[in-house]
Amino acid sequence: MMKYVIIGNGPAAVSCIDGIRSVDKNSSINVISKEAHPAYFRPLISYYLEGKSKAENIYCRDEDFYEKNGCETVIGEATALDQDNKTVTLKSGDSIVYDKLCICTGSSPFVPPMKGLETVENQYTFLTIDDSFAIEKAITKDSRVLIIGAGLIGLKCAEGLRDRVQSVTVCDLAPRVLSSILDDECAAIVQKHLEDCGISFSLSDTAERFEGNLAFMKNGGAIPFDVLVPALGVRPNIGFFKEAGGECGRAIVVDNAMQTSIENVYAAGDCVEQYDISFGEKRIMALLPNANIGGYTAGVNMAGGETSFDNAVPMNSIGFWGLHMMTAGTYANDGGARMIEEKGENFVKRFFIKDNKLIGFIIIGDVKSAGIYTNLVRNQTDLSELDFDSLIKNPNLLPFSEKNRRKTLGGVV
Amino acid sequence: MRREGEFRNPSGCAIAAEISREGRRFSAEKIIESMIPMHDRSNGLGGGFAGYGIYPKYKDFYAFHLFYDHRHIKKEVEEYLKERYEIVLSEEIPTRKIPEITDEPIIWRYFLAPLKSVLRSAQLDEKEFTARVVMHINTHMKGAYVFSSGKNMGAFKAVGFPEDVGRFYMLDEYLGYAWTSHGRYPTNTPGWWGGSHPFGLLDFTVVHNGEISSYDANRRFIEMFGYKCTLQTDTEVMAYIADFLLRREGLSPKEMAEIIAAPFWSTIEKKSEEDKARLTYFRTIYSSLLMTGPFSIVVGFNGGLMALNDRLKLRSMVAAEKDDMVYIASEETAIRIMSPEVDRIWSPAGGEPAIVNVKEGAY
Amino acid sequence: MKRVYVHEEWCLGCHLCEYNCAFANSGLSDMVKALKNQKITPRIHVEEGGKIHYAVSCRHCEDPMCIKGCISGAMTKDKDGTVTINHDKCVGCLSCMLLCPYGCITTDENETVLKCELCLKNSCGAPACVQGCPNRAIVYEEAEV
Amino acid sequence: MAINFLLPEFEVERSDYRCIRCRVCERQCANQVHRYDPDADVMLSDETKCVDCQRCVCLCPTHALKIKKNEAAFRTNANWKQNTILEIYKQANTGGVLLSSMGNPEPFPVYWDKILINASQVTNPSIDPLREPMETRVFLGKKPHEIERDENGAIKTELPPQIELELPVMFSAMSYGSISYNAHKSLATAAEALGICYNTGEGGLHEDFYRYGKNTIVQVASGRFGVYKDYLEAGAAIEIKMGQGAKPGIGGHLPGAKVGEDISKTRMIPEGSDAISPAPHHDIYSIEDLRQLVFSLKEATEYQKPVIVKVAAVHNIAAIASGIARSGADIIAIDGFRGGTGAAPTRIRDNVGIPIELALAAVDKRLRDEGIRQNVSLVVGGSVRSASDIVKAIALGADACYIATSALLALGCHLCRTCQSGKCNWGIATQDPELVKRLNPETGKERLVNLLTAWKHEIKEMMGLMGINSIEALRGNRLMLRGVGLNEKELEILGISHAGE
Repeated sequence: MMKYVIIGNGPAAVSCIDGIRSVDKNSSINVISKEAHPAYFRPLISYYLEGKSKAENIYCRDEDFYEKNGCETVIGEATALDQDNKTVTLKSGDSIVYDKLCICTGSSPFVPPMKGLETVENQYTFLTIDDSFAIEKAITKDSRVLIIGAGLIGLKCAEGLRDRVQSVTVCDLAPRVLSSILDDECAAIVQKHLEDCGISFSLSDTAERFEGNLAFMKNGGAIPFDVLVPALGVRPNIGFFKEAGGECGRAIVVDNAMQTSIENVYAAGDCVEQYDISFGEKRIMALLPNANIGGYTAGVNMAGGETSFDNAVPMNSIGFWGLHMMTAGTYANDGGARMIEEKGENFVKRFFIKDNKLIGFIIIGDVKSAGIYTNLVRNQTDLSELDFDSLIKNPNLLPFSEKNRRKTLGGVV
Repeated sequence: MRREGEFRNPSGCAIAAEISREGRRFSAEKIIESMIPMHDRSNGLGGGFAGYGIYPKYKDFYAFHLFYDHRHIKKEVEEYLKERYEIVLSEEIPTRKIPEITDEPIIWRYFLAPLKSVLRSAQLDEKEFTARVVMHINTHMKGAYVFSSGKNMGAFKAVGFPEDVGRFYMLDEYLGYAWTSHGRYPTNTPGWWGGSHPFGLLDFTVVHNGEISSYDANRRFIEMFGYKCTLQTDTEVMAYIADFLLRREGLSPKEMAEIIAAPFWSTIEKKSEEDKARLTYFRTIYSSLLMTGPFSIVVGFNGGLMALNDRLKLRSMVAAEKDDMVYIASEETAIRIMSPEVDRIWSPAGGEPAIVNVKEGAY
Repeated sequence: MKRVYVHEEWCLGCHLCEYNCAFANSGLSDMVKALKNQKITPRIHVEEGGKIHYAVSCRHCEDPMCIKGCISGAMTKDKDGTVTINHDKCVGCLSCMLLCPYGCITTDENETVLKCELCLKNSCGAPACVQGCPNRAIVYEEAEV
Repeated sequence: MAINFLLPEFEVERSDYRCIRCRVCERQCANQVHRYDPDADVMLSDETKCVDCQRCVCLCPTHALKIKKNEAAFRTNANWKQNTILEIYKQANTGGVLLSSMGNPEPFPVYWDKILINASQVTNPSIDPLREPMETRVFLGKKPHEIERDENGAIKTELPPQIELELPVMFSAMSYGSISYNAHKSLATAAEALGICYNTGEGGLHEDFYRYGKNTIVQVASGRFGVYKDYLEAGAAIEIKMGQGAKPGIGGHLPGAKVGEDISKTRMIPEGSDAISPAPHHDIYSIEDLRQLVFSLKEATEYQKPVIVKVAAVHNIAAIASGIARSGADIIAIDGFRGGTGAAPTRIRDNVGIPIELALAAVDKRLRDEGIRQNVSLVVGGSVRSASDIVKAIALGADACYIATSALLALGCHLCRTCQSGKCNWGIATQDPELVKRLNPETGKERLVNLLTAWKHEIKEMMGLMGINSIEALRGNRLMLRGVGLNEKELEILGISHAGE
């Protein structure tokens, strides 16, 4: 009998449980959870605010999931890892022994020091469902909301709040929205759409200091607000692992088996960096599919099975009020990648090709069947096997060989 | 109303047979009696008997029994016979006047030896020659009908119930080693003497109970070989088939049974390789001789008889043994009349022939 | 599990599957009433070019990427292996569309995410596309693995 | 173009209420009758092109379509019927021989429909095929009956070569070329599943189908297309085609347009060349020449294959059959005047030959009268449409029946009788790959197997009610038949009595 311990209780953690149980039905599993909720889908917190998700519908698994899978859940936060004695110490001082450990601690909001921030009464980060509940309590129909950060979290928060408050303003030091995902041109399309939908932007600008409900901007202006949401980014929760001597870059470094540099210790989810096949280097790809696959992979390997997650790429599907955008892989124009663009009245598609492989794409608008492109990126398909020119125009299976289709459509996949 | 032979004439019936394996000769008394309890299987429109070993004195001569409608035709036939045979004896078949049997035709018998010179010029063996003579008379000589033509055997038949027919022909006074008998229940005739059973050609006689559904397929096949089915009865076609297979094709009674009551393909599948090959061969080349529909028959021939049911056994038929005697009948009651005590009694399975041979040299 | 398989060599490109699908999922009992003057949004679609035609619908993968990527838990595999979508949970993020390698997930005019869920309840025994295929190009059978 | 005087033969009636503009009709019509007009959002029809093949009707999911006979009519004239007039216009337009396909559609008597079958009552029990074995196996070939025994008295069981059939039906000759690859495959696989035979026709045997050899009859026709040693040896039997019921006395013609790569290879002729079969075999100008060909083929196949001689039912068919029965042939196939074709001159199709029922009766009687019926088996075709037609044919004296039109109907043919156009919307009489694929041979096989399984059941039911439990007891059993509404002469030829007799 093994003792499995999982630190964290998000999608990666529950997938890890699934992975373990696919091999080992009996050994004990301890889950150390920081939040008092069963694992829930973090991206739903904005949909909760928007009213698209009900509070009872946000959970990753059925109510009896932990019980059915023989998991014991401990509320607490890991503070230390002793790799020699194979124990994890909690903030409470308790320590838990493991044979195999999986770290799924995710990340925490990063709020840099800002002058006068402590004078802001209604300020909330936006990463947990409890944050959503808190914001919901704080806002009224007449609230003016200021969001610092035009990244994914900030914009999703803006979407969630728009119909519930008087105004939403988003500021960011970067000159464009979603700067880590989109290039200038695509960002402009998205920004325009968001502005049409009633969101105000103050870009290339940010709050420098606060006085109560007034934010003084770098460019000299001042924005009054009732609720402040700093959404400047996240940091992986890896302190105790680093202190134990585990190898970290910006996050815990794992291999394709999701194993860390410490023996018997695995990691998955937002707190890891792993090999991005589209990019050719390890990096953080804090995205739900990767958390699910990574967690499951870790679980299987922990329980003695053998599997690997060797085609991780970043991918995103985001929509704001009818405008959808999808991205996958790597889409910088550098590093010898060639870009092919397909543009229409209501859409832009940009494909990035390197070594005759599709390494990434951005699509705004016409996202139909984009998974066919994603698949090319994940599988590093040699584009000479298919008619890529036609695929760009119309993502379907026609540009593939008949043999390929026969396999795809005529067999189990 | 059309005369029998001008239309298809199916009928239901009673049959019985008895034979001594030792070749002992006995009178027809018992078999006549045996028909009485089966009275209701006949309707008075035909009855008859065949006796084997009844003419020991003339055993080397063809015994022709004929019905004549009138004197003219008798004369004509006798002329015809005289040109082909030495007529050893020509006489009226003795009968007993009884009120149950009326309207009898002229009933005559001849004992005949074919003329060697005629045989030579016809290039035929005497049996084939005689068969053709019978066919000719029955087909072309209106008013004459040969109803028995074998050696040392004879058929006796009439319109009436069989027990009466037996008395009419005084068969209690004949001795034979085998007897077959028949009571007829035709559904389609006023009754004609020639149409009664047994039906025979040369020494082959058939008594039959049933209605073969394959009749016209069998008839049209057998007619290719010179037989002419003038009566359109099952019995007639069976007699010709018996003659064809047993005499002309030289097959044994068992082989004949394998042809006319051929096993189902599913049964053949399960047989030994040798049997499978033979049965498949038969079903291929003699497929038109398969008889379907209900029948129970007794085929009599010199030296034995064969009782056979159709392959589904759609008609009753019982067989029994007592010492050297074998009995066959439509109903057990008839057997009990012939022999109240029996050693063994059984019901032959469909398509399984019961063949009885008289000891070699005893007939 | 029994799945819908498409045999390209027999697909005639008649598009009946699309109409039968739309009808089967319309909740109506008369096709004319269901589809007359409607832009249909079937869960199966025919792709064609030149003389090639074939229909594509959800493969009900062994290890479906759409489920892996679903941010709301709306996409699940039921006991039979059918991948189904719970519209109460779906928030319309289209991650499933981004991840489906076959391009089998679509949306209707209200942006409701649609996919083949094997319309077995309303089409007796086999999905409507299979039953209506005039050339048995679409079959519903146990896989030959 | 000058006016051509022709009327559209058919009318497309579309219920606009029902039409949902799915455009299936448009996609499925190879004749391009239907068209969608996006501006008006309406489906349009060009009725001049419609051949009434019913493809659109069958596929329309809302049953919005009807194809009807055009009611527009010339002034009624019992002598100059509309069709007669139209044919004159057509010939005046083109100067050509009128072409048609499938069988003679004219209202000649159908003798099958004037013959009734007997049943057992009282004196003889009917047999229940659900409870008792009911046999339909037949052997086709010579049936000599000289019994020979070996030294142990066992019967020697060697037989001349036979075709063994699980039911007395075969798919008759339809060449690869006249029908599609998929149609052929359907026939071949169905024949295999049913334990019967199909027939290559005169177009050779596609290399893919050699594996169905046990169930294949290979045909040798006047054009000798695709004939070589392997071909002769491939099948269960060899058929010499002397004539065809739909066009007795003339040969076949496959236009070069249909001779693509595969057909060219199978027929062994250059791609794109017209495949024209001469009217007669140029090495058979007499019965003795036929005998030579029969024996050449037997020599070539070492006497392992029965040889069929197929002739059209013509006036003196009995004498012809008698000649063939003495030619060494094992089987005679007779094709009645209603037999189908992929293309024939209309005048010939509609005016030449005689009904198969009369031909069969006459031939069977003649061969029996001559005592040579056992020399040959007799196979008849030319519009055998149902199980009861088969029962009647067997009772009249046939050993087996050839069916083709019925088989094509099972495959989807709707008898529009325009095979010659090559645009068969059902994927049968066409070589256009887009149309050929419309016949999935899996479906085709299944439908053929279904059809003949159903017929087999019906044959068994009918045999059972006659009290017959094996098909051979039905063969030539004409007493099981009665005629109705036939005159003395017809009854005499058929060798049956009138009902009530």
